[in-house]
Amino acid sequence: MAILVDSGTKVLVQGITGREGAFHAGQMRAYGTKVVAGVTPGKGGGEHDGVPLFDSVAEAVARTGANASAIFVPPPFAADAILESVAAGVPLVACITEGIPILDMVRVARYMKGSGTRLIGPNCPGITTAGQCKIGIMPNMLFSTGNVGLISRSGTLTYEVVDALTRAGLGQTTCIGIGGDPIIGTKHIDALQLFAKDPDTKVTVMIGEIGGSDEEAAAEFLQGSGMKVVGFISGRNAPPGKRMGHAGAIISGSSGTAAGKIAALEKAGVPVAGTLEDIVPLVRRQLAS
Amino acid sequence: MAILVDSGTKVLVQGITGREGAFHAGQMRAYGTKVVAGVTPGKGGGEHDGVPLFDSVAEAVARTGANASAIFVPPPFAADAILESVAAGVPLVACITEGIPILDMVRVARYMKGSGTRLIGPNCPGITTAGQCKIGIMPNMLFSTGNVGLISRSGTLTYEVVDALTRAGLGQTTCIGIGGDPIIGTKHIDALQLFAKDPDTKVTVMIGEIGGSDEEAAAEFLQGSGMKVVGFISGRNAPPGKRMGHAGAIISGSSGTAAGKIAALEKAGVPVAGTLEDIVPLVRRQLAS
Amino acid sequence: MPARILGCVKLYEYQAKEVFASYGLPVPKGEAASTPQQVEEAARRIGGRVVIKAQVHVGGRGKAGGIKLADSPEHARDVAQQMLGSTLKGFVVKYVLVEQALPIDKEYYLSFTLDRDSQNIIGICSAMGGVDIEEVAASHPDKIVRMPVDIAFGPLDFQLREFIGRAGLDGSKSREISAVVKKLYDVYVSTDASLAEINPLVVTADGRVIVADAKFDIDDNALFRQKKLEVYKDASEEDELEAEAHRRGLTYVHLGGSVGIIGNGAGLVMNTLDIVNQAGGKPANFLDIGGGARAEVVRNALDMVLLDKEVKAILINIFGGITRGDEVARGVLEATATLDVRVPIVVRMAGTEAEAGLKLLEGTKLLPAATAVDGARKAVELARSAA
Amino acid sequence: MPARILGCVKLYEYQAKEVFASYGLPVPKGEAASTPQQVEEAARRIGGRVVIKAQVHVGGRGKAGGIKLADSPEHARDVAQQMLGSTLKGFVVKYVLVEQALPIDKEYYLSFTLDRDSQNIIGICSAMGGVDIEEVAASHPDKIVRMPVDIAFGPLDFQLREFIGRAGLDGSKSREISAVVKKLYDVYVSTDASLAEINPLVVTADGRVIVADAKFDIDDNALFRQKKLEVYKDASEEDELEAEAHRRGLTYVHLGGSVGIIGNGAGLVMNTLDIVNQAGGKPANFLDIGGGARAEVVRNALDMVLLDKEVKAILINIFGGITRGDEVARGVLEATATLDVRVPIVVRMAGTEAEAGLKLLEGTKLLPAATAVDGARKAVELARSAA
Repeated sequence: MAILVDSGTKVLVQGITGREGAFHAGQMRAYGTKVVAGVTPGKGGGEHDGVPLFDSVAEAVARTGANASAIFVPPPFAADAILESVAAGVPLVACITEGIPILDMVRVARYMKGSGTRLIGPNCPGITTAGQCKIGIMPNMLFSTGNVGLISRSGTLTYEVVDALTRAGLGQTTCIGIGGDPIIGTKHIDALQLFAKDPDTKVTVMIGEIGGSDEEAAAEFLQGSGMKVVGFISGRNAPPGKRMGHAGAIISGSSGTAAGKIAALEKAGVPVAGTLEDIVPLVRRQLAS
Repeated sequence: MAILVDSGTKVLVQGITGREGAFHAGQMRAYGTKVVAGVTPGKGGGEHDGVPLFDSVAEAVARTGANASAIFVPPPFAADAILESVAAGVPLVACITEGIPILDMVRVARYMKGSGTRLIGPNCPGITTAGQCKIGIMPNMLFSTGNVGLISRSGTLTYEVVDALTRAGLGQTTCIGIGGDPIIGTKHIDALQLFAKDPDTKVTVMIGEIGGSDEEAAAEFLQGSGMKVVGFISGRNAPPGKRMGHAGAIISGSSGTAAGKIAALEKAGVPVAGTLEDIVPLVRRQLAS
Repeated sequence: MPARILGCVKLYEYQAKEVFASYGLPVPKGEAASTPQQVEEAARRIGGRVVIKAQVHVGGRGKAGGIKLADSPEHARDVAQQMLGSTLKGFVVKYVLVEQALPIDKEYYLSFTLDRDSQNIIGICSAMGGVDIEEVAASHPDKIVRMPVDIAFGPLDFQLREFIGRAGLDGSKSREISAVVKKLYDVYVSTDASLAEINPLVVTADGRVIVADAKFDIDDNALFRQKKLEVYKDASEEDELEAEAHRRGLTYVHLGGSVGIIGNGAGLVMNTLDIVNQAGGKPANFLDIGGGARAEVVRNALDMVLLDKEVKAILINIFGGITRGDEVARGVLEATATLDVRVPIVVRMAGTEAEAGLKLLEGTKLLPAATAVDGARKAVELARSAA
Repeated sequence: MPARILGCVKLYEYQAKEVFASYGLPVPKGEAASTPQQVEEAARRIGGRVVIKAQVHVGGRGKAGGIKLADSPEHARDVAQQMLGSTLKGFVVKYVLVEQALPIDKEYYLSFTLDRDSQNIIGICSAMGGVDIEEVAASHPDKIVRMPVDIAFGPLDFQLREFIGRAGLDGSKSREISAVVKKLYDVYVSTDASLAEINPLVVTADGRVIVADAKFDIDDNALFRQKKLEVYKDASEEDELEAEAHRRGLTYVHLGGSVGIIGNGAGLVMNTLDIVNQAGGKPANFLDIGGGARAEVVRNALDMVLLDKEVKAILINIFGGITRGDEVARGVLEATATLDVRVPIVVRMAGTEAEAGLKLLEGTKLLPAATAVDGARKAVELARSAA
């Protein structure tokens, strides 16, 4: 089962002819993902490594039946790329691009209201259903199939955790990197709600980070939900008011601290790992419970 | 039964302290309408002819349970008045104001998408359910209760027809003046759909006019619907490309002509009156059929 | 096709280009002129080959001789001598626009207007520019490309790419054309336009993208917030009676018949035209005194209709909603008392305070009518017997 | 409360007011100055009583002695003499703003910022202005009024009325205040701000509405389209190392400890800080080389960390996604070959091409670590023994 993507997902890549897009389209195909189209305005009619190119998302969808998009276009054009996929009715869009202006994303969020598209990211590593479909930039060799779901704001921490899970013999259903920006399409709570309905996912690991209140909202949802979740929050030692690498990781005033998020999760009955190394034992314990 | 408004409708009047607002609020009350609140920013806390005044629609709704609004504010402020009622969740808004800039109404229409508010007008005489509730400016003495519904783009023609119906002993359920502007909240087809569901309305008179294609859309809906409708189109002798008194009455190019509209209605099986005087006999014939 | 909403403020080409240029749209070097002398001087300042364009509100000026080339300032003067004051499709040419002649490579059509059905703004473009777009729509409907614009977001970049791509415009100029489309949209929204049209948008032989002709109508309901554009209001009327009515703030359309018509509400007045036609008469005008009209408005309206020397009888048709019969009657009486009323006036009145109004008219020269149809018959009869 | 997003381009008060004034916001007559002489001249040009305000990025300047009145140009010079070059809450005062002193009647708070939860822009105002808004929020939460703005429509008139009304601002000035709110929103949206704040917005004794103090942060991801604001970028850094990192295009935060940290991805680097802390060490910095970082970026990063003389050991922690281990390794090797590396470097590498990367590092002075925790322990131990 897993969630959102599987072996039937047909992916189009916006920006497939760029450096990152080209490299990761190749990696995605190497993972077994069905990459059915590339979109680069002005290059329609051609092909890239055997993948047909189109001038617009609408055309790519009409011709190939693509039902998911991976966006690798540079920040000034990334919001427009998302809107194009939304307008074309693509049901799932993962925007990998980092550095999109915040107001562009405010507009995107507004535009998407009432649309049928789910956005993952931006500024995220994408989404992978182990053994079936990878959209984005997660390293191919990390995954193994199993029954652990994963949600993470941070890209590299996702890799760390998946790697640790796989080494411990704990395979995964779907891993979602939701992205570190202040405005993202899918928040922790949205991803948790999807995993809650997936019979194959027995335990979900949720990796949060300082800034915002999404982890607190997720904790509220988990309270009494019966879901088995393991939490982790990074940034305990980040100084207040400093931006740490991406726009999401900010502690501002008294809200959004690691301590507050950990407390909220623990209050909801979610065990929170003290270090990344503690995640695997906690997952084992939850599976056994 | 009737549609949209009845004796339980509680009306707030935006712009009640203006000349037109004050006069017609009085007329509405004289008809028996429950006018529960007036809204004039800066005059909250006071009252007008015994009606309590509020600074905002939200406050008026919270305090009085008003569930309909009549708007009499001048054109530069009328769009904002509509938006205020929409934001406050008022289910029915009739905007009487004439002369609202078209782009203001394009914004209003966009803002209302997905809202729970039905707008009637602008640039319309409002809506009356005979014997129960009048919102707007239709003359009180015209109406009598019965089973004829009426939809009209033109204010004064509405009065003509209601007057003729009443004199002929044909009472009415609800009469809606949908307004003459290019952008209106409720089109012919919307009103027809409401009358289609009203068991008390046996025949509906639909008064259209040159310009746009709303009558054609209505004809398409009526085709095979089984509804009993009598049509009338004014403006057969209007010269092409001339604006006749309000922004709606324009013939542009080959579309929107009286001849085209009459043909569309007749094709859908709707008898179309040649003159206003022909309407009453056609209504009688439909009632008898 | 783009609904050209008449009755709005219509700008002449040179005025439209003034406004377009102020929004950063690329227009040719040019000047408006009203005398051959001015034309010669303008041509000298502009330099090189110029084009002289008659400034009238009609399409197809080129075929009708309203657009001419001139190789020198002297030649321009000669051309202007013939053009100024001449009549073009029924309109007197009072102004010409003198412009740098363009080495045209491609001609496109581009406009923004209101789409009533979708209640949205719509962009329209075509690779077949420089000709009547209605004809293109009829003969090559596939060559007309539409772009619905969400006013909450404006035209989006991917839409612009698709718009220009589907229309088959020059791909090597897509960035420049895209900028023109965005700016034209900005003009449309910022000025409360009802039509903003470029036809043709030209790609020159040396690769420039230029607005060669422009049509531009403003929503007059929005003039209260478009103070800069109000100056164009007066000049936009062609018909002298209509210009006068506009100055008086009346919604008046001159129709040329002999039965003057005054009513309240567009639908009712239009219906009155229909009835007068059915009774065998020819309406002289459309005049809507609107909702809530007071005595002075009625007086003003009657005075206006009487300015039309073709009018042989007048039909006043009032059904009162906001408009009250007694107010109307008072206005008619004031007007007849102070004006030189040389034609019979038939009055039909119903609705709010209609009886009070009719009572006020008793014992005067005004002729009452029981119904609108009755009134129309009377007025037509009177006009006919006076002719 | 308004999320003050640091790491963005922060403008000084005088710069913020320059920008605000260009959008039509009412600011007092004033000039920035960096010498007592300039201050005296500015005070003379401004005339009357002036206020001298230290330009530093800290709150509570008034209490700390950073805002002083002067009755004459000479007095202003004396005040500036003391203020310029002094240290205010740890920051050296390099500039002051000399402004016309205002006869203050009322002080309000007003700002626009991002509301992450609603993914919308939010306006915040309070009748309790001129003090720290966080304190007001804590002590009088009912005095803080919020207005969510739909970016598709901007603040609507009825919202503005309610916003100002609920906050209890001066009703007789609601039109002027409303105009200020609209313009502040325009600034916010047009400049890609992350915070646009007026505190206080002053109503003067003579009834004027004026922006007395301003705070203004720009989203640096949007600087590519805010060319006019880019000039403010350099001046916005207080820490010299951070300024240098910014010039190098690195995401670097100076933390003051002895273990230099380089990693890829904000989450991973933050986690590295946590681990180093848990191992008993003090991180010298946060440095994220980001996704897809190439060799020269790594070299640049290492060079940057070495500029910090407090650094006694460096921990490089890489988990490869877009970033490839071999690229990172190549960067580290290049850096160590050309730079004067005076401290031990611990490298932990996993993910894409990690093995290739580790292979490249074999036989060098670089110290490999099996896990991040292991690497942190090693680096902390090395830093401690070097101290």
